[in-house]
Amino acid sequence: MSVVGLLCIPFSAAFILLLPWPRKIMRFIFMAGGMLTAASGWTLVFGSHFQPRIFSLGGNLMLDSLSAVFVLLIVTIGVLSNIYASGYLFREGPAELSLGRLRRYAFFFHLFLFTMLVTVLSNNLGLMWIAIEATTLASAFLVNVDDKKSSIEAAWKYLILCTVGIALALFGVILVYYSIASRLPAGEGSDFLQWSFLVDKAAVLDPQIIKLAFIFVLVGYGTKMGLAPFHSWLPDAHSQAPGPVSALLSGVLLSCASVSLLRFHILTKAATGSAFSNDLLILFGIFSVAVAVPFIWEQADYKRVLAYSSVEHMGLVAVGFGFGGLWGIYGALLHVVNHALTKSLLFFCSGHLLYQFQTKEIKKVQGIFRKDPFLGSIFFFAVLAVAGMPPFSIFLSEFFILTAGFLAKKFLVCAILLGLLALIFAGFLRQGSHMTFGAYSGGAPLRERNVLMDGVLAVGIIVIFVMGFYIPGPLHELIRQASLLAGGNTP
Amino acid sequence: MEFLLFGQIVFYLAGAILPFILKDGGVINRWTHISAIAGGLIGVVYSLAVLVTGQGFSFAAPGLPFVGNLSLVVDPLSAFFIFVISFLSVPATIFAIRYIQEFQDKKRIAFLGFFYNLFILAMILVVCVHNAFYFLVFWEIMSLASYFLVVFEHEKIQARRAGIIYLVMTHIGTAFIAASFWLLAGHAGSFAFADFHLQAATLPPALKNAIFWTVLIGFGTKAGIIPLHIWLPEAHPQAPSHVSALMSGVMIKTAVYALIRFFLSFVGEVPLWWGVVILSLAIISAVLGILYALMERDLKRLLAFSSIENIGIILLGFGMTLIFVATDKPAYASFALIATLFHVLNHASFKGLLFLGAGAVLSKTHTGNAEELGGLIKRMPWTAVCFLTGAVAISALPPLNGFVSKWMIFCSLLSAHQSQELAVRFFTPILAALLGFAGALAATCFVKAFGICFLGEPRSEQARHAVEVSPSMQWAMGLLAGSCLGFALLAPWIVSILQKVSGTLIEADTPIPNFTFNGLFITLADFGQISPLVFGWMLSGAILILFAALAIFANRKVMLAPSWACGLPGLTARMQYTATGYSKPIRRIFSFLYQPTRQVELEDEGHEILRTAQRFESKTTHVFDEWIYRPLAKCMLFVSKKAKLMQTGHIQLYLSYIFITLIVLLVYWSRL
Amino acid sequence: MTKFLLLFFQWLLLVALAPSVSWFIKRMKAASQNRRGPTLVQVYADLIKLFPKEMVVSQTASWIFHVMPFILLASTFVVAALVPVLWTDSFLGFTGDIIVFVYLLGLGRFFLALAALDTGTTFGGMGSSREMALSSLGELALLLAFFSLGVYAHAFSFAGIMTHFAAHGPMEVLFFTNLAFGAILIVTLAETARIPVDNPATHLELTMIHEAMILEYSGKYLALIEWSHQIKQLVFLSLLANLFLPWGIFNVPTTTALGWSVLVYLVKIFFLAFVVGWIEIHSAKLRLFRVPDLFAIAFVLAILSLLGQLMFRG
Amino acid sequence: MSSESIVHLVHFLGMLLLITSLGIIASPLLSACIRFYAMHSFLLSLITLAIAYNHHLWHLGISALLTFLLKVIAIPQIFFAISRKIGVRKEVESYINIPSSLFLAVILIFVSFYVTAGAKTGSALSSWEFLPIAIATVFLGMLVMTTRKKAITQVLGLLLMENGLFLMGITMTFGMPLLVELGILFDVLVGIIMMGIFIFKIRSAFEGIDVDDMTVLKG
Repeated sequence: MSVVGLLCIPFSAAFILLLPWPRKIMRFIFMAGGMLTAASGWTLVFGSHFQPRIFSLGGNLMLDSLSAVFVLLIVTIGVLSNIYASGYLFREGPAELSLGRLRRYAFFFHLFLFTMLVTVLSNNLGLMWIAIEATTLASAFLVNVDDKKSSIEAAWKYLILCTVGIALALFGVILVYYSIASRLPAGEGSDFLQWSFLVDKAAVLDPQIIKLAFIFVLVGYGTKMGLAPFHSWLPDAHSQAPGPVSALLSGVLLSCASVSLLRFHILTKAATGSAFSNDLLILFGIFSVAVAVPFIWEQADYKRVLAYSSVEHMGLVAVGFGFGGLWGIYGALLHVVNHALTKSLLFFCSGHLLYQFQTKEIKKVQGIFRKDPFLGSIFFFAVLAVAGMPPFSIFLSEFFILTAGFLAKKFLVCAILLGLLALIFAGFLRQGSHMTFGAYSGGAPLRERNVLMDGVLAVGIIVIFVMGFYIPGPLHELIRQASLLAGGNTP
Repeated sequence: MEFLLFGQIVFYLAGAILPFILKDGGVINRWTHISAIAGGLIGVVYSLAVLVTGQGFSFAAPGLPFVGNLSLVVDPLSAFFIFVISFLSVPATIFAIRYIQEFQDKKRIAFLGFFYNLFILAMILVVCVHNAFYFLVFWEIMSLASYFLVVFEHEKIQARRAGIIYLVMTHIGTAFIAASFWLLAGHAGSFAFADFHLQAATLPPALKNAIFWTVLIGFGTKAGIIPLHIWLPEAHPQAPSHVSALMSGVMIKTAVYALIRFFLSFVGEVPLWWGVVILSLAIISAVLGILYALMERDLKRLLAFSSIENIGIILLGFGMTLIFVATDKPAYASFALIATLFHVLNHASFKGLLFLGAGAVLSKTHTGNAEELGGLIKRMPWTAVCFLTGAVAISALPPLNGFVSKWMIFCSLLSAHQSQELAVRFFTPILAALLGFAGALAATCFVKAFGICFLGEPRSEQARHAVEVSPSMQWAMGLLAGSCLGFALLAPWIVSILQKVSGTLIEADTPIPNFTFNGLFITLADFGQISPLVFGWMLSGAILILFAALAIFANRKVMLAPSWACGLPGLTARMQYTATGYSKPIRRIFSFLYQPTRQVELEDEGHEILRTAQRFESKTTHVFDEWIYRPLAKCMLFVSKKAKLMQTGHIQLYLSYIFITLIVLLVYWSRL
Repeated sequence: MTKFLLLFFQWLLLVALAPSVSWFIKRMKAASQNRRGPTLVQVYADLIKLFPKEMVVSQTASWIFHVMPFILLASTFVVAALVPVLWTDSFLGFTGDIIVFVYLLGLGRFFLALAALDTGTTFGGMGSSREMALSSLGELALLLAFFSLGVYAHAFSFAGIMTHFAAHGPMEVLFFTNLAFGAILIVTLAETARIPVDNPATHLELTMIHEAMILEYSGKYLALIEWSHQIKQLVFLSLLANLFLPWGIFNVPTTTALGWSVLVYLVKIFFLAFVVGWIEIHSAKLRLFRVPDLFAIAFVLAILSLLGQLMFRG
Repeated sequence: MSSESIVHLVHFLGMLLLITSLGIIASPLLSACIRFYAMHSFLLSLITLAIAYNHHLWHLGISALLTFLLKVIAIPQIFFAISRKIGVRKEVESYINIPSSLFLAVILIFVSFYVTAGAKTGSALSSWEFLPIAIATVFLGMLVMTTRKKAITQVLGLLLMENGLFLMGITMTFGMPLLVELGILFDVLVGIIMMGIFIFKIRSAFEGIDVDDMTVLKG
């Protein structure tokens, strides 16, 4: 399986889905596309024997261990979301979506997967930028599936804010290009924007300019990644999108932005040899975690709670990158994976909740456990997991990140972080306990079960539980190599 | 002996999984608990073996990358705590079978069985795991499992609220614990306890002090020392009674275990002031804990507050251990440690007993409110005997076990009178006197608890129709009541075993000459000795002689008559003293602490004399709740409300955030 | 064997002498009120006459009501066996330490207070509640006073403290101990239910503390309770006498010394009984909620005595 | 022309660019705004052309041509079409009035010159002079976005920012690789089309394109 081959599958699936298929067949193609993508992604990653780098398209696409982790993440969450959506959006009945909307949804879903894969696989910074912008464009329509007022509002904000942010990131890309182009003869021009090339030549780059570039990229990709104070679009978009899309947005898209930021961080570190980018990442990371606290405490909409928790977790990832070292990078990458799994699980749960309770208001959802013990227990465990409770996987990666902080002797930062995490835990528990427990007071009757949707939930909770105790060997090896790549070999 | 440990783990796991395999509620109930009993019995066996032989064992499984092996080590200290946990879990589980039969709803029993087994298993693993990461994991599983047991009756708002407070507090505590592990690991270079111990001597003082505070706050939260106790009186009463017994009896002791492990094994030399800090917190917990317990009308809340008091007593012993370690008096240190451990064991037995007793009352009357109880001694005689035994033991009255360990703690406190430090010499007798004061208040508290609930006339219909609980529940309580007596009579032997535990933690070069535990007596050189057995004999001998003498010489005629009511007829149950009334003198005396408020409402029909109704309301204030936690929570909510103004929905505002941040960063860059 | 006999004798003396101290105080009070008062025989007769009487027991009462007098008296007996009377050792001298003393008293009180609740009357609860609250405060002061003596003497048993004081001259010791004496005296008044804390002669239930608790008792049980109360009173007086005025106590094994010791002991006891009686005559009962103030004074005295000796002895 | 005079020309055009940006902020009418934007883009393509001519970088010529076609002709026409179709009011509605907008704009221009003043590392192949102008253009674009009420003017602000980026890419690095450049332009085009679609959606859902109405999602 080649890199280009992998990219072809979702791309062609997207366009095949544009043809006027009947509902059943469209659903089949939709699922088949997702599964095929996943299968080929897995083959690609695990079949590559962890060769350091595989280039294609003239070096513009690259599969190294870092991108492999994210390919894995995209296709895995992608297929889960795909299966869930097959049950969720393609359901039939009085409230079913019209065929046109479904087609639009299916098309953009696969396109979205495609753009994300390009983002993480691109070695060319320009291409990466284009792909990230394309993810925004592709997902804006996914956010607005039903053309409701609030969905349009969310999609508009998402579109505008992310486009502005990404425009600023382009500024950074240009500055990087400038810094290399002004130092090296133009002959090698085609390689100038290639990350692998830039990292090799990091010594000749002008540190001052690279720092400026990093600032722009931090603001730009930080917006896409949902770091505070650039996160404002995130709760709107994530809360308005349908559950499976929110899962992808929150679990994967943010992670893709984070890997782009990480690549710039590696470059900046190599070029400047200073802790400039580390400090900025820690600063914005901490701020993101802090900003999430009040919004999780005082929130009326459960999907927004989850969205703010994504802000928090992306902050933690940034802090992990900032702490550096093997523990820090490993922890942050593991955190990306764990967060993606847990958060997507929660968004799937939110799909269930919306389906069962017909409301997004926390106040109106009570006694899930009474009404539906299966959903209730999975939801509550997932809430605990996302708030950092062992034995679930997020605890493990948070543990690694904070270990890195203590090893880096950043005691104050760690203390603040611990305090904020405890507050977030309190907020989550407050909301989660209210929703899960208590007597179930009437309302809509239990709707019929959907095997696909329930299956995804069960798989999700088992995976995050197992990963709290056990990191599969290949995954560990992959992340370890990725973190070594990201400068984790230096303590 | 590894296989016994595995056996125990397997039984608990089986007990946790069975509820999901079996079909019928009754069957689930039986087997899940039988499994837990089997696990408990195995635990008792191997932990006793380790304690008696002094030979521990260990086991290591490969663990997660970077964090090190999952190593389980059963050394004497762990074995002691495993013993306490397993020992209490057996009667608690026996009690549970019939106790929860009323919840025949299959889902609920499965829920309970799953988390109950998980809870005990987590406690066992917490006290024997020797890797910081896994310690945290098991610690949190323990908290989580007990959280679910607390919210077992989640339809009640109080249960949910208690659960939130509990889990949040314990999570904050865990954050501190984790911080202390990180500090240690940063120094030792690994998360293995063995490495912590090896590197202990080279720990820099500043780091050591940081570790001290984080450890103290972290585990102090779990132990429930004041002012970190607020979760305890909320959470313990909400859980089913046999779970409350375990939570109060052993779960909060895991924090004591960790404190011992940390301060005697991970940090090397101990500064004197650590001991002083612990003693101060301990005495505050002991006295305030019991003062709050006195104000409670709810039986289980009262018991929960009394647990705070007992943690204070345990920590007094441990504080003295640290002081003696710091002043290099290993013999006294190990005496104090033995006293501490002994009280841990004793508290487990009598607090477990009392919670089971409260559970028995609750299961038959469906209320724990003392104001609605009364007269149960005639309706539930065996429960009454057991509860009374527990009450006597917890009030530290001779000849039961509470007295023996408390005597030892008194001795530890007083034997500091030859210390070089003036402050230590001055304050330890005062602490000892305050400990005695706490004991006297505990006696008052349990006179009230037993007297109001079990004696006199029933105050409600439920209490009037109460009947004795089923035999298995009686057995469970009887077992613990027997242990209250047994531990006292066997005290010298138990203490000699505990000496082995302390021997592994406090290195005394010579065998300790200052005290001996042989035969009948526990002796401390400067102090003299006690023998609970002799006391038991003396007291029961005197009683028997008196009884015989009266039987022979005195008039045996008895005339039954109504109680004296100042000559007025018709004494009713409502005229009895109430629990609130009973604690009134204390409430008046310590009004500065309770800030009591009272409200009297009179209703009349125009004339003052023609009163139709009179309502009286009296409330006391929990100063820590009112002055610290409530304002904190309110402040947090207020800040959250204000902070949400960040996100008004105006896209221009959001854009300007990006914009302003960018400008600030650019200015920062240009200043670099 | 002789030692055992001697110890038993001093225990017996304590137990037997107890009612006569009550008589002495009663007599003093009567004298102050221009009455004749009972004779010495009368107090013993009062106790004995209760035994053959038929008992009236409340219908509400449970077995607690029946076992309490035995436990109370038995624990008082053991307490009495802890206290040195004529000699620096006591019958249960091997356990001769103050903590056991306090806790054994606590055991008796625990059951006394329970029995008071057992009959389901208002007065029982009232007395029980007051007794437990006040004695808790008393225990604080008492223990601290004991401990301050113990710290001074470097020993925490009655025998040890006495031996230590007896080896020193009066003036040397009194300077430090008079404060503790004050503290223990106040506690003694409270524990023995005397004015200004409690009025043993009251007939008004609302003001009762000790009497309210035993309101339902009659016959032989009442006798046991009364007796144990008297023993307790004498135990406290003996402690005051022997701890603070240990001089003249029997320490050489001769008959003369023993006789001398008995005499000195009687003098000390009746002197202290006189002090108690004098206080009773010259003061009024305090309001219930002023009693804690009294204990506060006792507590402060005990602390001062602890502080004083630490300051002066360095 | 000599290369020297072309450099001077480029500098002059840069100045004009800044003035045109200020024009967008100063104009009270939407149509004037769009025209100023077209003029801005036109200047940009002129600068590109001049640099392409001066350095003989022919792929820049393509860029210039594309810029001209896309930004001077296509996008303004799209804007005019949209504003006609949705019948938007002529006046630009703003949170702050025009004088204060201009005042803020001047401050922002100062800031952009100030922050870049310290870091001059000129080289033969590129010119730093345009960095402050590019940043200023980005800033002014953001100013438009944050102070104007209509969705359509926000898109205009975004485009102004885009022009700033483009200016920087052209003047500092003499253009990125062609593939990247084309990709970026394509993205911009798709973005504008999508925003146009959304403007229509907003209009049908909210009966107007005032973004002030879109504040349902908050907190």
